[in-house]
Amino acid sequence: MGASADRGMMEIRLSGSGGQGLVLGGRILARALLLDGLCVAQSQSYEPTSRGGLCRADVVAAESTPDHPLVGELDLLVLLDPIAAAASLELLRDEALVLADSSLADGFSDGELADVYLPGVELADVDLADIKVHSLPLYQTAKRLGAPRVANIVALGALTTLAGRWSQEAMEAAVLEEAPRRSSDLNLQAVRLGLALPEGQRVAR
Amino acid sequence: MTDSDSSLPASFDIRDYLRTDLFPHFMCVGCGHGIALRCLLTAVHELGISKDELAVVSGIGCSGRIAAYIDANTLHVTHGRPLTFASGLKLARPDLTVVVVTGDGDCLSIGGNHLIHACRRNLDITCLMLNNEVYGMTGGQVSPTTDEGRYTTTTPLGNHEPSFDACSIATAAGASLVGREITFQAPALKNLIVEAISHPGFGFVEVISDCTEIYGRRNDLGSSTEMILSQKSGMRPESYGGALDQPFRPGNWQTGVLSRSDREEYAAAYRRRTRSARPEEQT
Amino acid sequence: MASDSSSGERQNLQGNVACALGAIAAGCRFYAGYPITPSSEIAEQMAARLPKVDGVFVQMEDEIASIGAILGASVGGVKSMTATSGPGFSLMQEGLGYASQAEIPCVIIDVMRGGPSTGMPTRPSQGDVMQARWGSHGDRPVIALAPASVGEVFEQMLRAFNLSETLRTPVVVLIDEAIAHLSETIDLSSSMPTPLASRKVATGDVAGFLPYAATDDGVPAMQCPGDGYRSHMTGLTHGEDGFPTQDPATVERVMRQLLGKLDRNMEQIECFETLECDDVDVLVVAYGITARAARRAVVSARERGLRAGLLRPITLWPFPERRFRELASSANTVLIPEMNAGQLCVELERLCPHPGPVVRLNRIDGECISPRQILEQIEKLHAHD
Amino acid sequence: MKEAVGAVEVPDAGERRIMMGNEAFARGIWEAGARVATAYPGTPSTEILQNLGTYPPEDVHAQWATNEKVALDVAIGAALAGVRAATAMKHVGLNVASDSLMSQSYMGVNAGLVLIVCDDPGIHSSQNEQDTRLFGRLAQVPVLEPSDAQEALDLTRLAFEISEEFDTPVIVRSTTRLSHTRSPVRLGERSKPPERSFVNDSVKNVALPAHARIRHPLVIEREARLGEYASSPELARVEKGTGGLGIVTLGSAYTYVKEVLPEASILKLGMPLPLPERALREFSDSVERVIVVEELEPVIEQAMCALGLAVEGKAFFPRTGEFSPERVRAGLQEAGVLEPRPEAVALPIDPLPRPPVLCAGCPHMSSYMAMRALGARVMGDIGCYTLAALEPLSAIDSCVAMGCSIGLAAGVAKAGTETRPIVATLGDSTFLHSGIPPLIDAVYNQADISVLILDNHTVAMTGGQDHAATGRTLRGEPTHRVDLEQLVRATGVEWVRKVDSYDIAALYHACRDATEYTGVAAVLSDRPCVLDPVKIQGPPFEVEAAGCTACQACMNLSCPAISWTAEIMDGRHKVEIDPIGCMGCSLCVQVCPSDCIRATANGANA
Amino acid sequence: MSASSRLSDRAIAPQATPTNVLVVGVGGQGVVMVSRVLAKLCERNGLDIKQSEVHGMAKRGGVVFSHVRFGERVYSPTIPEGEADIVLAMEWAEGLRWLPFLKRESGGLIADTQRIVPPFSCRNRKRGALHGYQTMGLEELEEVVARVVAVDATGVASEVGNRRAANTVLLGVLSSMLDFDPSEWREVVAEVVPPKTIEANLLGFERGREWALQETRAELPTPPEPERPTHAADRVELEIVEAWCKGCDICVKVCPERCLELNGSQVAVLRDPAACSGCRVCEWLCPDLAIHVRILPAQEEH
Repeated sequence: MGASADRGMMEIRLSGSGGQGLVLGGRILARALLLDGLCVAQSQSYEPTSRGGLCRADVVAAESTPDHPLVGELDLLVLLDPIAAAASLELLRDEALVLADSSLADGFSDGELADVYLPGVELADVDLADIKVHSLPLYQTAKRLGAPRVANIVALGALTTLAGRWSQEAMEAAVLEEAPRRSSDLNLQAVRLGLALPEGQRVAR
Repeated sequence: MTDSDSSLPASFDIRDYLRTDLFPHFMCVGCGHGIALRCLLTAVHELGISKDELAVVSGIGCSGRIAAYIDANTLHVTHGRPLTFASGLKLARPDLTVVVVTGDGDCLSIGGNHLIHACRRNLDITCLMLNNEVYGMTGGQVSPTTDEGRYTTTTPLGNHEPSFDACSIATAAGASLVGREITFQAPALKNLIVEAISHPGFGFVEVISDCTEIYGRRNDLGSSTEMILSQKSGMRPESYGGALDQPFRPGNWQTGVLSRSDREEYAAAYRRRTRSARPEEQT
Repeated sequence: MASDSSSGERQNLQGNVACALGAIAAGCRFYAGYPITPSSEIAEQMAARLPKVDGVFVQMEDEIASIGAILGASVGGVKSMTATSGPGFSLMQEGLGYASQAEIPCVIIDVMRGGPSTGMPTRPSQGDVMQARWGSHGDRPVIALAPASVGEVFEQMLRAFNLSETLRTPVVVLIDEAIAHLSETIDLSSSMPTPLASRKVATGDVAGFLPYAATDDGVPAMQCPGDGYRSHMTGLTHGEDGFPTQDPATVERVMRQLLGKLDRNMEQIECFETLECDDVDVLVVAYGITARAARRAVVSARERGLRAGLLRPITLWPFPERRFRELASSANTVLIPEMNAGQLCVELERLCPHPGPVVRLNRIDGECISPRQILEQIEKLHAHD
Repeated sequence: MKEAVGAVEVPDAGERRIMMGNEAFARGIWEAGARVATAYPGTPSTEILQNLGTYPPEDVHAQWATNEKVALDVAIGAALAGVRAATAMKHVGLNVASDSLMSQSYMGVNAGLVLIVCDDPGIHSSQNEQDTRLFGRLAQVPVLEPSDAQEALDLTRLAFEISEEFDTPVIVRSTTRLSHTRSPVRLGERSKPPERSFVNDSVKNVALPAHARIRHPLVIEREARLGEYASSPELARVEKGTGGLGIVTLGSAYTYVKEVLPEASILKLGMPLPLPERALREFSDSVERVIVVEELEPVIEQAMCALGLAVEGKAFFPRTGEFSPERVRAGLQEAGVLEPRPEAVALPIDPLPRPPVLCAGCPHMSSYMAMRALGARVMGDIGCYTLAALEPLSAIDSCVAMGCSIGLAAGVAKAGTETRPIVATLGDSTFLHSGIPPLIDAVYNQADISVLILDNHTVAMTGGQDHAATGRTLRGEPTHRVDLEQLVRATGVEWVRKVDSYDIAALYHACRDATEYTGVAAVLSDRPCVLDPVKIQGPPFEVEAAGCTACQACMNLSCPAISWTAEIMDGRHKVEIDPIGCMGCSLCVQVCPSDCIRATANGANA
Repeated sequence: MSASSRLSDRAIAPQATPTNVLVVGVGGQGVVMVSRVLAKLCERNGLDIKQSEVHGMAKRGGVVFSHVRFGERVYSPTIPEGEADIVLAMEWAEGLRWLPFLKRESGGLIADTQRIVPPFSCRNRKRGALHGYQTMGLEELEEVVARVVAVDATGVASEVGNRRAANTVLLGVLSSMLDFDPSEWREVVAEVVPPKTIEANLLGFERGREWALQETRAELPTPPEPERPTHAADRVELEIVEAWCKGCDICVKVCPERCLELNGSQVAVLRDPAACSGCRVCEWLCPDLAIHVRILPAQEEH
């Protein structure tokens, strides 16, 4: 381990339920950050998760090896399933950004977390200050491509645009490198649709 | 001992294969293990295996002590585990002839799991299981092959557990050569060992040995001579079948090669399966 | 899966993968193991990778068989390893004892999980620290390494094999589940500084060869089957000739050499890291994933003006006692965060040069200790000053 | 002679049949109208009773007796009760029966009583070659001696008539040669002797000292009358030849003399005892030189010397062995009577030794293997198993006569010099014959011995006759079967074990335990004879030559089905098994240390 | 006394030389059966006959012989030496045994080439030991015997499906040399053999007879050749390492030659070196590996 700096550190979590491709998403994300020159630490929940169970993939990134490789205060959170919300919302640091599938926050395109109704989510204990929620039709987009399973890739694209902390090129390259080769075209389409989804909703920190 | 490798002495003297300075060996009067030792070494000689190419792995118990007497690469390992050490050794060094010497307790009880899986894998190892029906080294406790009703220190009122047949287990588990011999039929035992070592695959050889001092005495089985002769009459060569009304079958053992199959040897199968990954195959 | 080529030398690797790569880089050509969470990826990696380097992978019927097999392979002259987790590690203790007694090089990875018994198979824990030290019966030399990052896993695998080979002793690598399943960016090219070492191989006169002869470094040369030495190896207490003996003088002599060989080679064995230890009030001693949290905590503490320092043993056993005594003697307090009920703590209480406070920070709930927890503790300890 | 069981058609009178001497004796007994006939089997006499068993049971009661004395006693009883009776035995059987004979001679008979006693010159199958004529002289009873099958029939009939006319038991002496030679016989009618019943005459019938003193002078007087009778030309036939030489001869010797010296004057004696004094004197007077040609003892020659007649005989002829034309010729050559003949074809190599051996599959082999293994001092007995004294079993240290083994063993034990285990071995039939009293004696006198009873369920030596422990009579009818084990226990033997003879280890263990027992211990080694009365042949075994180490341990069984092959290993021959000879007993498999003996295809387990 | 008249009936008979056939073999081969066939033929033809054999021990693998003499008048039941017209041997070595009985000028030997080796012949277990079964080849035999017919009767019998029919094959050969009607032979054979085997035996008889009546016998069977030494008479050295022997007694008990014993200190010693055949059984079965057998080349004799 080099000298402790943790410069440019960010903590990202992709969360949802089993079968949503979060672990792959985490790997793609870590890869994209690596390609952009960052040092990453990527971890995930390890319990055997069947479809429907809680699942997460965390990425910690910094300019050099992060002191601590596990997330403690999330900068970015992707929510694909309401089941994942409770465990992660409490970790959100101030001014964190949440990307949720539109099915979770019906009727809202985006807004403050406090204003967003997330079915089945109790927000009582969460300090919701300055947390932005972007609700985007990740699944719907994936369905348009005929492959709901690429919602995770769409999400990565959207997150790339929303976060603005790593390059779109790196993300596209990471998708191609990490996702199964035989569906490269599909994944590329997915990530590109995702990149375009926020339509100028990029939030600068 | 520098005349080690291929030049074998023209006239066979077992002492060329022994660590003679350790003799007389520690085994009891009339212990059949010594006969098995001779058969093993004679087989090795007959096969022209040099002492340097030979590795003998043994476990714990009276049988385990045999390895030390053999002038070869010898490994006296933990209880029940000689097959595991041997598997590693053979996989690491396919050029070696690896022979495991084990006992009924070592092989079938504490090492039973290793036995069945070694049989299943079919690695080119010869396993010589010396079955004297008792834990001799620890003072004569009941073993998985102790006959029902026999007295041991832990069955003072007679053994109530049934014993099992190692050869059937080995066959069922997939050993590609399974055989049994009694010490009285030493030349046949030697031949069986020759066959097992030559056989490309896992060769399981059960040797019906005798424990005169600790087991025989307690069960009034007579002198060592009488014990090995009883084994002889307790065996059932295929040839006996039907010839007579089976008048003399207390043990009902069959001897010789009991089963054989030409299953692919483990290392060969491994190499075949992993061929595509191997560097030399890719060039 | 990390690609080996597309991004140069920098790549994201999972700890378990790095472990396998490190092993292969260290020259390991034989792996035997039994699947157990959270170590299984190591086996999977070895299964895929060993054939490529003409090595052999075998999945054994259990952990007992696994350690037996690697010891057999090692006797055959091949660098060998196995990987397991707590329950399997328990099963391997007899074989470890044998390896110590017979002085057979081998590397055992213990990816620690919650215990006791089946415990929490997927949750991190540091509960095997003492098992690594005392798990097998009798007195025996023990080397255990505790890497704290994926990159270090790779590096320490190289060291583990080198130590094992040169000192003819089993080396245990204790990996936290959190690191085993963590993907980190590492640069393999910069992680390859260690030259590979191999065991001292017997040469010279066959006739007078003593497999356990006394040597200056306490490590006898090892014969390889086929080289003509035809020695005997046994788990029984043996003399210099390798044959069993119970002669008290011989036993004493040979056991002394066995137990003394680590001391004689402490320079290459000892390995630790210190951070901010020049003027320490609170000395944090931590290893593995906990040390990563401690590191951030210490950095944060320093940012807040608290004089905290970190001693991070990489070679956990033998523990860097001398350095610890030095640091502890100048610190007010020693803080030992561990993901167990306080195993290393007991050892350090014994080592502490003064009866000053040795404070435990333990977590036994299957969660990692967070930087914040340690920082709070440091703050609290300062507040008490 | 297994076909003895069940009556067959009796040939009609007047027919000319080729018959074995023993068959002719049987026919003679039947034609004489005998109602009771008894015997204990013994070569060469066995076939007489066996053959009688083929005559209708309503004509004659034919039975095996426990031993020769019992046989004679049964016959005596029958004669006393008024029917003609016969008993047959081999020469040494008369030793057993002699006790009764000696007194019976004094008592005389009521109905005719004939003993057919078969001598064995040359000792083809016996333990000695005693001359039964000497017994006749000792017992003062007449001895008739036929020389071919026709005479065997004729003289047997005559013997009954002599017996009744002179009130004496009569011996008809045969020899192995006569008993086992077939020649033509013209058959006669069965006569109907006068009806008689028991005669109440205690002086005659009860052998008290006082009575015997009265009877002895009568016997001597009877002897004189018989001597005169024997001199009649019918029984002392002179065949006038050319030249001055006269040959006195009888029995088989007569045929050899006729063969080599057909032209000589001959006095052929049909009844050598009591001595036909008158006939001898007259013949001596009629020729210039008298030579007696008689097998075995010089009975006639010495008697003639005693009469003061000039006679030669044993100077030229041996007292041992069986005569043959060659031997008679040689003697006559030596006597200067015959010119030497040109030599016969010379045998360029030594004849192959082919001594008798235990049969393939013989259950006795394992018993003696056990004896060998025990290193026992073995007192043997009479039976096939006496062959175990020979190489390679070499397991019998002594054997004297029927039933002697147990007594001998007890004696060895009482001598106190023997350090090895002492074992008596005897067959089932021998045990019943004369082994029971010595067993009782051994128990009674607390001898520390082991008794190994080789129970092969038959009288094997003579070809598989029944006895009291087979459960069948001579005619093959079921009868009570003596339980040998119970019998042994009843004598007081407490340690008794019965083992399968084919289980070598069990047999050995039983024998070992028996020898370790203090006192009389008995082991019954139990397996039927493979050859008699029925052949028991299992699938044969064969040797896998590759596995044979030529150690030849199996050769110690002395099994005749095992021999050498041409294949040599280490300088020794490997072995093979003759598939026809092998009975499938598996004993060789049990001793083979190299596991190379296997069943042939038809013997393998299905 | 009616018996006397019978005796005198045949005081003198016209002399005519009897025909002498000596049937020889080994116990169990059916020698007696062969002679019974001859006896029955004589019975049918009203000839005088004497047929003599020995029972008892003979059946136990020993020598079996049967003298058959027939003609106008026969006295001696046994054939004098040098007087046999035919020796019919059912086993090769047995044929040789009885050669002196053959008529020197005209006697014929019919011999089965079968060998029955007695256990006695295999008794010498020393290295290089020869069979006690010593024999002569056909050529040697033809020098001393007027007529030799070597026939593989056992082989022929095997061909007709019953190895035991060898004796009827020989009878077929014999029938070609005796003056009896062939149909009578067949009838008598059928009478004498066990009912189940009549067919095989008659077939065997025909084969033997045909073979014997051939003008030139194309294929002469090969009679057994004399045994030749095939192996040098090596020496055996048996070494017992005293310090290794624990006195278990196994060698003493298993030695086929009984040449070992335990001495006073319970150590095995070679009691009878001359008896040791070097069979290695003791060596194989010594649990202490204390016995070493060495086979050394025979010492050259100068």
